[in-house]
Amino acid sequence: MIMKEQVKEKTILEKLEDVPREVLYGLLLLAFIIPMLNPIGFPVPTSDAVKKWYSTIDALPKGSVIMVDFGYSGGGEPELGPMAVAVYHHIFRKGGLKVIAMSTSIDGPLLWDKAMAEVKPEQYGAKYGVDYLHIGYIAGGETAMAAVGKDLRATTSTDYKGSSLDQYTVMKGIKDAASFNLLIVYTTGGDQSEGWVRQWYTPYRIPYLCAVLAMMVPTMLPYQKAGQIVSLVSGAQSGEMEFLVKVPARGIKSADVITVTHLLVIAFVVLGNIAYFGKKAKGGG
Amino acid sequence: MAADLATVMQIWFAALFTVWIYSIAFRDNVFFKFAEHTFVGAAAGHSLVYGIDNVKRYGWTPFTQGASLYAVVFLLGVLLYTRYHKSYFWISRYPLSIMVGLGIGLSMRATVKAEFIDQIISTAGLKVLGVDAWTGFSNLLFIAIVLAVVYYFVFTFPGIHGGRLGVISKFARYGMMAAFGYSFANTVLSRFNMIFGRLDFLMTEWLPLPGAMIAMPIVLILMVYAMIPAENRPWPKPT
Amino acid sequence: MLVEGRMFALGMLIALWVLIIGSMEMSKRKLPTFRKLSGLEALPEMVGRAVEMRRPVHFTTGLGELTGTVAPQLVAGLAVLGYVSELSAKYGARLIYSVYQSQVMPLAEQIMREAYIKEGKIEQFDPEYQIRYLSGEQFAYASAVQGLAERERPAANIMIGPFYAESMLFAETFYRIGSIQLAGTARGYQIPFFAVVCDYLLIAEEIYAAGAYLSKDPVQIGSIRGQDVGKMIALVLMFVGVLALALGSSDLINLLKR
Amino acid sequence: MSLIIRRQIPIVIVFVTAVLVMTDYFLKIPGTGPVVRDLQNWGVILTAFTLGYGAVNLFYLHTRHISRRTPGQWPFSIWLLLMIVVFTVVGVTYGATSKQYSWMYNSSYFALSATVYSSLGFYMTSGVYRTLRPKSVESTLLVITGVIALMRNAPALAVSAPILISMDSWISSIPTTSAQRGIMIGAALGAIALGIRTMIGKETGFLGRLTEAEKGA
Repeated sequence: MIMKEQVKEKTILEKLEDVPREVLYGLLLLAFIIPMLNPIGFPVPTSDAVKKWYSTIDALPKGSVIMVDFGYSGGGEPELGPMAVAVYHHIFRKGGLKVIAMSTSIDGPLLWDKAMAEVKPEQYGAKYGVDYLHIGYIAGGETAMAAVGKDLRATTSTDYKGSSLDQYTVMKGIKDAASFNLLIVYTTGGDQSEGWVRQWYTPYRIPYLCAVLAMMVPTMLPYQKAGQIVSLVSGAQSGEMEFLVKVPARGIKSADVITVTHLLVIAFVVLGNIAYFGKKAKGGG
Repeated sequence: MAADLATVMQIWFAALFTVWIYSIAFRDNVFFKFAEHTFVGAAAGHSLVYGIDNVKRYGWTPFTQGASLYAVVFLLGVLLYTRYHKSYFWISRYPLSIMVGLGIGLSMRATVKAEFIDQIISTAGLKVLGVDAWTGFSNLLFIAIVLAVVYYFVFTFPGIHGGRLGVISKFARYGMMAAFGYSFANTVLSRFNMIFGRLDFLMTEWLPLPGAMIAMPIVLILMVYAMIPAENRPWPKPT
Repeated sequence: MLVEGRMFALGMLIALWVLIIGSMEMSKRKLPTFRKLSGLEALPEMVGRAVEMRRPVHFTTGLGELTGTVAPQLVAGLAVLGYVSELSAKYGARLIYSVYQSQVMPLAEQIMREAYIKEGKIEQFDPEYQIRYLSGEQFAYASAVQGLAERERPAANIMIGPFYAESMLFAETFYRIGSIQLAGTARGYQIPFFAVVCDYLLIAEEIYAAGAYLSKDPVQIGSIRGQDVGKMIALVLMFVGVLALALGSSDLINLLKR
Repeated sequence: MSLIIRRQIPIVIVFVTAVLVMTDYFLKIPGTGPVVRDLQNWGVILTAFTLGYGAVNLFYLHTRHISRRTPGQWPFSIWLLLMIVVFTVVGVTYGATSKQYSWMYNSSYFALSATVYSSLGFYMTSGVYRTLRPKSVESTLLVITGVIALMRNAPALAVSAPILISMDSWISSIPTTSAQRGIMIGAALGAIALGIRTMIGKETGFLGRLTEAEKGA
């Protein structure tokens, strides 16, 4: 009797360890879809990094100029897009700030259009060319950052649509990195997020706010600790920013799904280990 | 109306490509292959378009405004393509060497400060005494891990890793493993956010469109069919 | 002329220049010895086990090009490939190298051929079977490696080079079929996946050290020697800085900031 | 002679350019500023030229597939090349930020790239299920920090158990930051050494293919 039971249990554990991946993927899909169909409205915590990011922008005096690197690729849009949108809401609502954007990513200009369509700057009375502008994608990575930092107007004389920069009042008095009071970077590339430290913070000491994919945060942490980055956040924290800015959108919406899927993953870790150690105990003992 | 139709078509294309790419997680199939080739072609086309845009805006515009030196840059740019020539490929090394030299200069002059000296300053500036016990302990641990990890990567002085000193390397690996666990969890978070983005698109933009609810099962059935190995399919017969 | 706040950096850069070039010159006369790299030490056992189980050994150098920024990682991977080829020739293991970059194929063939000649087993070298060009596109390459793993069921899997998103896929697939794995990459984002799954790990800079150690190239080894001295300078500065600060002096930190 | 033109001079250009860029930063010698400024702008344009490499490579590869009628591949190759042509024609005639181009981008490339990278989430899930095992002290540490961070990353869990937030922030600010800093210091030295080797011509990967004379040497 006892023998039989043991044999039966062993096969269950074995089966448990060898669950086909299709089953795992199917469960994951369900964990995504169910909370999307039945939103629960889980709360979102706000972390210090996001609060610091928010207050850094809030503390900018009127007339400050911000450089924004709209540098994420299409792959990172679901994560960084909501963050960029929420921050633009904040900047435009505060008013009196000039925002110049450029892109170190080839997807930047089109994704910027997408983000602006979501923000609708006109609702805050902000005008293209007067309050904000996009100078376009600039090839070359760190070379582009250094070039713009040294002499923006020598690098480009047009905006992303090819219109002359001279006609825009927002460009008045803007020459090089020293004309800027703050640098905001959204990027999916490690070379970019690190490159801005090397090419803008190190030579010009421009305060730097950095938003990257959650997976890139660990490698960027030493810069924050050394004060080279004022505040480092991940796109996954968009919900927190939306909460602070009070414009709920995709970020907060994802909180339910992220909670449920993470619970599933934790359950997977536990189950997988039960199977592994159970099998080992039976096999070894 | 025309604009609406364009948007609807855009959503349909995007939705189909999304579903087809996900199918690879289950099994390789012809729809995935089609989507993948679209991706590779579109990526190459997209970067070519922006390359041309950049050459035009940052090179051609100043050239037409009288910066005649840019003619040299255009020549160098064209020479980059000699790399495809059987015997003159070495000419492309000239423009490349400018780019490489720039890259090295820009990176070296800043790396020594940003990633070396500033990191040393920040570590050396941590207080162990005169702060509360927990902060003191945390800072001490921080300093210990930084030192141990740098020590771990010293390769050509085997003496310093021998005997009891081996414990330092072990400690360094423990520190790094703890860091890797944290990175791992963050990657899961990133990828899930991306999946959410795509599924959210499918559910809020595609499925509400007329016909999408009917089309979805058809798309899925066709895809599953395509996953069956060709020899087991009733139709079409493999040639 | 000198710029305030950049002087120490300039001095450090010059010091490193002298150090690195100096140690390259010194290595030409006498190669420095290396510390134990636990990942490399495991290789003979991994290959031996594959022979016992009569299953192949699989090797990949990941993605990247010989001309790009990740080229040094690829070169390090190829140096390890040479060593694994020697071991495979010696023990009689079937080694399969999955190639992503067609430009690497002739180089890899030369490296492997030399290893088999060195062991006197050139008749066992079968480039058709052993060097497989799978695809030059990331995901196609990844699924081809997966397919190969499931068909051939290698007993050992070695991955050294620049790896991208496919790292987890490879590590999991080979884990499932029961391969012992050694992995190493200097691409920071991918190290955690290898750390989670693989039995032996070369972390970041360790792959360059492994490559230099195996290739016995004085330039590479000398460069690593110079970097080692640089690391020791960093260690001393941090250690002294912390002590000095505890004793109430921030002179060193102020000097570094100059 | 040919070795000098084909190999030595490019290396000298690398050396001179790099030294110039560094001098401008460290020494501020009058006159270097504008030269470096122009060089950087040239760098931007030259990089823009290289953005066509991908398309040329694909043309080489896939025209071969098409002319050889590689089974199961050549129809896809035609489609791939067609995509390159369509993107380029639309992007150049209407402009890279035009409505038409943006429509094409959003219906194909954007959706595809976003999906390709997200699909890795699936693989990670099965990876987590099968491989996150505390087998040794090292892997136990990894599993512990990993699971704590996973729990913290679930927003609702973090709100209901705030201790997770403080544990997570300690893990991130102490062991993770310090280990990453150790790796960073080593990698910085590696990057500087690579730069030096390239400047003195000991690292010639950027030269690409080797000429016959170089292969001999």
